[in-house]
Amino acid sequence: MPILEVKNLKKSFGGNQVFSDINISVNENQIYGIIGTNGAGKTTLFNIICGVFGPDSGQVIYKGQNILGKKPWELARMGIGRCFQTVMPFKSMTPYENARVARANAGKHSPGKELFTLDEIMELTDLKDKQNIPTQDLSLPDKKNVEIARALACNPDIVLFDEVSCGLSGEEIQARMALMKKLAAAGITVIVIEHIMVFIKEICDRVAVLHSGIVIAEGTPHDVSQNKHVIEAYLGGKEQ
Amino acid sequence: MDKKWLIGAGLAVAAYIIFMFSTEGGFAANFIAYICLFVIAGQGWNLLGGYIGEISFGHAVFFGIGAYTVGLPIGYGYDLPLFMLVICGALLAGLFALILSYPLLRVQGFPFLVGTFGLGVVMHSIFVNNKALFATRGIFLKSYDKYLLYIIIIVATAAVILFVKWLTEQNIGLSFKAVRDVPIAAQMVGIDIYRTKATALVIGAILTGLSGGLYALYSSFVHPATTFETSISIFILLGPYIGGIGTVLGAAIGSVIVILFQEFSRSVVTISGGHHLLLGLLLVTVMMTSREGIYPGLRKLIMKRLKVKPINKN
Amino acid sequence: MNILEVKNVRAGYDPEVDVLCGVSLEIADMECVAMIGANGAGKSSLLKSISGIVKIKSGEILFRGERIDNLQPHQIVEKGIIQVPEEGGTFDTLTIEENLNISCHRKIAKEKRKENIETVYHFFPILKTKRNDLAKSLSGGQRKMLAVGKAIMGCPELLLLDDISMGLAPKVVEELYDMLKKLTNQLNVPVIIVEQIVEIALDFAERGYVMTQGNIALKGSSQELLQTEEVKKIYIGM
Amino acid sequence: MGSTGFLQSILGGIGTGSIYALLGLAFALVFGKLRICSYMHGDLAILAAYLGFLGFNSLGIDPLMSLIILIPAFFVIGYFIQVIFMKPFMDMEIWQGRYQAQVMVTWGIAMSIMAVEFMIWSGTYRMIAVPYRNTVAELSSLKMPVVHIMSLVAVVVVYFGLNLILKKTDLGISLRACSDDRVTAMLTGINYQKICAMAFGISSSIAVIAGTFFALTNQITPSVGLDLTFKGWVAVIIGGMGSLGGVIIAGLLIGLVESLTSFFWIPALKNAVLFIGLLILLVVKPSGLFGKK
Amino acid sequence: GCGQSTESAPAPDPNETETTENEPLVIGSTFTLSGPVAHAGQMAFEGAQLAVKYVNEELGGINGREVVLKYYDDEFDESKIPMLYEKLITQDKVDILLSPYTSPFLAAAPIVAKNDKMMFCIAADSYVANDAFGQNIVNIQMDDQWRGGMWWHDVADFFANFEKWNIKGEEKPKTVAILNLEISYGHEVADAVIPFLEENGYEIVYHEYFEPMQSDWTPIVSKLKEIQPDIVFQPHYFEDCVRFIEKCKELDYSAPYMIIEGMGWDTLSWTNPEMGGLDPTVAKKGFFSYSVFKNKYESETKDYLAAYVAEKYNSIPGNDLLCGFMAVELAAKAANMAGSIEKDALVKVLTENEFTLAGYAYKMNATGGNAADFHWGVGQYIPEDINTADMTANDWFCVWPEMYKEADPVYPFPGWK
Ligand SMILES: Nc1ncnc2c1ncn2[C@@H]1O[C@H](COP(=O)(O)OP(=O)(O)OP(=O)(O)O)[C@@H](O)[C@H]1O
Ligand SMILES: Nc1ncnc2c1ncn2[C@@H]1O[C@H](COP(=O)(O)OP(=O)(O)OP(=O)(O)O)[C@@H](O)[C@H]1O
Ligand SMILES: [Mg+2]
Ligand SMILES: [Mg+2]
Repeated sequence: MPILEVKNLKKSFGGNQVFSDINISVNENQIYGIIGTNGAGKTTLFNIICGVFGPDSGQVIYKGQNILGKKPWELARMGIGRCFQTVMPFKSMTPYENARVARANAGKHSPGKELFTLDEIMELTDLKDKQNIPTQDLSLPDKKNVEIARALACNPDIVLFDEVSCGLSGEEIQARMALMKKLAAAGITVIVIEHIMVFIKEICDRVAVLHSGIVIAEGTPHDVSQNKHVIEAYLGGKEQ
Repeated sequence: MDKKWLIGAGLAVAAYIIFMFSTEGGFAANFIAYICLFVIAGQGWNLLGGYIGEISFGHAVFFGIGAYTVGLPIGYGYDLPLFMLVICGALLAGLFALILSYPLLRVQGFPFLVGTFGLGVVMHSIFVNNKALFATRGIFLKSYDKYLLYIIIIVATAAVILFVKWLTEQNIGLSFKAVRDVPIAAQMVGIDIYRTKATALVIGAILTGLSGGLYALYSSFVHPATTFETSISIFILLGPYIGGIGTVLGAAIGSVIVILFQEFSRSVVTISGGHHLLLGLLLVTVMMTSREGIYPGLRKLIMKRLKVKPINKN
Repeated sequence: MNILEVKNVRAGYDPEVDVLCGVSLEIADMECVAMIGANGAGKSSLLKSISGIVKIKSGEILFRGERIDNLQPHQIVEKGIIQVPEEGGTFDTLTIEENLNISCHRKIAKEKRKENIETVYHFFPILKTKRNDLAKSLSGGQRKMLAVGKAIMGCPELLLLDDISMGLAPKVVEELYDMLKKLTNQLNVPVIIVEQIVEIALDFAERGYVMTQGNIALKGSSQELLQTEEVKKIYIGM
Repeated sequence: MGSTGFLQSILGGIGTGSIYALLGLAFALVFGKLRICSYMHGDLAILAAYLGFLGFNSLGIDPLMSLIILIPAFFVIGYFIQVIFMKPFMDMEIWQGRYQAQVMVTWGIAMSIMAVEFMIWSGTYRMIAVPYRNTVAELSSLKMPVVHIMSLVAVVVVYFGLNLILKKTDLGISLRACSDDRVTAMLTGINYQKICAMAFGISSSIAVIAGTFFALTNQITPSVGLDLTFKGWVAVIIGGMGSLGGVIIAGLLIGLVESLTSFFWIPALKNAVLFIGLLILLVVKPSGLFGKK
Repeated sequence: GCGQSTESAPAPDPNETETTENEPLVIGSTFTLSGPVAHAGQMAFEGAQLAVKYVNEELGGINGREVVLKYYDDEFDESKIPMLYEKLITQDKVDILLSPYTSPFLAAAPIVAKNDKMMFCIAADSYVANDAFGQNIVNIQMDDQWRGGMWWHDVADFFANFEKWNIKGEEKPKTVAILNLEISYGHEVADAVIPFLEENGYEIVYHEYFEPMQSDWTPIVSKLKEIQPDIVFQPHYFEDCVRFIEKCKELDYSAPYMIIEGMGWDTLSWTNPEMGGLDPTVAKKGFFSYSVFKNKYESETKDYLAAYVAEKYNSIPGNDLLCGFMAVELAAKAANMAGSIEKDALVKVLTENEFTLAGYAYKMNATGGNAADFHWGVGQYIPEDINTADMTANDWFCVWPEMYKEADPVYPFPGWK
């Protein structure tokens, strides 16, 4: 059963048509990957799902309910967690406080069960020993961890990760993949945007490829990476 | 952390009281009470200005409402328990803030500043023009045992500082900071920005109203010009600004410094306008040397002395 | 002789956090160098610190043997280092012609303005037809063209191109790079190119650097890099 | 109520409004275009007015003549104020408290200017008693002081002048470029700080014009600077930031609101009416009458 | 220049009962030296300074102690008043308080002094302090039952007894417009004048309050042009009066009787453009009041006032100056007579004796209110067309209370006959 469906989404900024017709459906407990070149509109898609801005037309259906027009904070309370591509932790607070404020707001209201306590989240995101350092003093990967921790603290049913693994080295990527799988196992639906194909191939149940305003391919990572259009538009043809 | 705060505040209160009784003539006491009132109001302002990041130029409105709630019944001859009136005044100020939050919080930044300034002008006009509100005449209250009042004011100040400190460490306080730091991310963790801002405004208004009510008792006189005046708004906000907005202690220290500085410079420079010049220069200097204010600036300086290493990215 | 040398540069947006942690590189005259690396690796930040937008905390940046790291951005432009930034790069409320004209800040650029504008219009004819329209009305690809055009108007002696393929359709990217190739051949300027699409970048450039988290992880000629396991695995994803 | 008085009030309102419009233009240039918050243009205006007063009383120079010296002089003053005091805050983001910092610094300067004026001229009202001060132009029964007509002309001249600068000169194009995108502007080779300083200088010069006309129709005292600042700001906010024409209309509107409130209703409430109007506008259209978005 | 005590040794006062201390006696006050009505504050301040000089040199100080003036600038910011007075009392330890001259502050100031039973000299017109405190503080006030303003009494009296003064056989005016000042003074004026005029058959057709510094009088003058009142009252501070008159001239408006109070406070300033005044051609266009009586030059304070004024402004002192002067003078004379500054002794002396202040008789009345008889109204009557009229002494007439009729008034403008 799809927990999130995006139907016939259209969106343009000024004269820049980002989406001409996007359809995506994500099932519960899936890890769903979204790929596409820079500027394909992946982040924009997340922004629309989260209610940061509305589409020009189309529908976003979450748990059977059209959520367009809802305020971002309402959606967060309905169980949509989100990480930003450009990290935006609350700089003046510590990681623990970042998570706490999320728990106190979205976490309290969200229908999802409290899967992790804040301490567990700190463990999961490797922030245990840094949890009392102000976030602005942390390194970039740690800031990304703070983002993840904050999203998890919302007690989400579905989490949107926007390139949370970029800039990580091999081992760290492994750890991140393990984390994603753990979340999926715990019953959280995960949507990831990544440029690292290994990552996508390894963890995703399904992948959608955005290109020039439409979904040019959708399916298992394997199928998608064989798709001619995808190779042409995104992966690049030379290697094949 | 909390304990340290309690002890510190307790010590400060004790020091105040000792200081107060040790100086003859009571000027110091009076002065301290006056400073304390601005500290309270400054804390109220700081909730919005420092934690949410919206400068208000109209907090005198809440100050005035607090004072008038104490003054008006007395002006009309009702003999109500005063401290109840003070509390009511604070709550009324909060209610007023709640109503006002609707138009005001729709804008941010400079328009907000001008809007709140305008609000102050409107309230001042209304009170100064309305005979039913004892316009221009003012209301005289009975005078109360001054020493009792001083102690109450000082205790209230300590309580307010502790309360604000406590509040900002609660979830709601964290939400304030979240809204200030990254509004968009704050929404993503389920924070209703409008409500959070309104909460800060209302709690801040309550504190400022409390300060106004106490001021009415302390000066036993309520007059539009001593309550709704823009200069009151300005002195309320200057404290946190100079001390360090968004920090409880900084705001308190700032209020003390501003009032002290003002009176000090008034005594030192007799030439008319001289103390304005000093205040202006102080403001420019503080802003140019440490943007965040005296207290965070100092703290940073000390921190730098202690450990110099910047944290590496890796 | 190296036209640009970056020696052990540390830089960052926050006093406490470094985004570049001791980066060193050098570009010889007439050379085309690619920078690749994941999002947030610091490629753009490096270019920004070369252009003086981000002040460096330690290290040196030398241009033709002269230190430029203490200069203002506009002074650096005057020296001939011109960047096409990853976002923006054009002024929405100016017309295309104004956009181009405003970019002539060097003396030589002012002198060669007529000539340059012809070059730009030659390579990007669409700009000529729209020259009195506001840049707002351009599509993403056209904007990039305009941004590149603006850089040409400045008579660069070193061209920094930051992610110019970002947000462009592959076809447009191809065209743009074709054009660029011709352009650089014609203009004879050294280029540093930052690119997400690794194949294109390494195809375009003779040499490349791979950045990870503020450090240069790998360097070598394009061919070498393309063979490297790590590049293949992480950046090309196959 | 007869229509003459009403029309006369409208004329009066437009006359005073023209000064707010001038200040509004000064703010629109720096705030609307470059997001520099200034709290001191009103005080700069009054300072200029005092200098005009000084010139008139001690040297007999007509204040309109002294504009020839004051405009460039204040351009330089504004330029250096920006370079010395505002520059450190220019690369702050808005959420980092850029506005707050700018407000506080300019306010500190404004306070100092005011204090110095107090020291030199005391708080006593001063008036520039030029011969044409009370000369009026008449149209049937309606009268308008020539100074008001001149200030209206000044509004138009400044408006077209600004437009000319913005549209046609390199400076103006660079300024628009800076207002579009700071970083790109720097990368294009535009000296951002210099452009900001120039803009600040120009807006200070506009403040000079506003101040001189204010002094020609009113008496001056140091403390009115703050009022003027706020009126200018209200004009910018009502007009919608950055829209020069909108600011002018808003400035005139403020004058009209004041005038008509006095005429039809309680004069003491004119400020209250104005700001209530502003609050309503904020609810209905937070971006101002002519603001986009 | 003024206010500085010179060499002359203080003569021991015969009434003195207490031991002479050498410490100076401090009079504390605030003055509005900056802000919108700084003009009035400045004049009162100079008056007080002058009086201190006079008291030190001629009266030998107060009870043999040299008098010193300690003052702060209140910046026309009422919110500062309580703190400043508190400071004067507790930190500067002043012995006598002098009220601020600008009435908005009057209400706030004595509040602080009320518990301290100090001598509090009110230089302006407040009745408020009496209402609230009676004799709790020794309230030396210059005014009595006419709460608002000293000469409003005379102005209103003039219109009440119009027939009596109407030597030219003019038609009696009927309608009155009052442009009042939005400070306590203005309200006091309204409270007193409006019922009085109505009792005497006048109709108030326009009455509004204005904050000091009304930015533009055009709509008001336009309105007056439509209403066409016979009398226009404008009890305002000098600055606004000037602007009002200016606007009247611009819009070519003049009521048959224009009573502009601020003009009367001090002639020199309103003809002196440098002080914000109007140039005489504009100023002539008004009916204004004036309040100085010639015989002040015969008084003991003559040298001080006249010399000062001649030196400073080459003209005649206005009420603002006199108020500041007289308050200090009264305090000194009463204290010297009582031999102390204690409340009871002072009240006794004040209620039992008559004083001469700046040449005018003064007696405190029994109710605790205080009365001064020094105020005068001078009316100037404007002929129909001011610009073409041949301005001679005959075109102007002055109105004096009966008992002073024999005295020659001083004309507002030095050049006038
Ligand atoms: N707020 C906005 N206003 C105008 N244009 C926007 C806005 N946000 C995004 N865009 C444009 O929409 C397009 C899609 O942007 P988006 O950020 O969604 O890309 P993306 O797929 O996330 O790319 P990346 O891989 O670089 O993160 C880009 O061309 C971008 O310039
Ligand atoms: N203006 C800024 N303020 C603070 N941090 C910034 C700023 N710009 C970039 N950063 C941070 O600096 C780091 C390096 O960013 P940079 O833009 O140089 O990466 P990049 O390699 O160009 O990435 P991309 O491929 O996305 O363009 C990132 O962590 C980013 O978050
Ligand atoms: Mg993205
Ligand atoms: Mg980049």
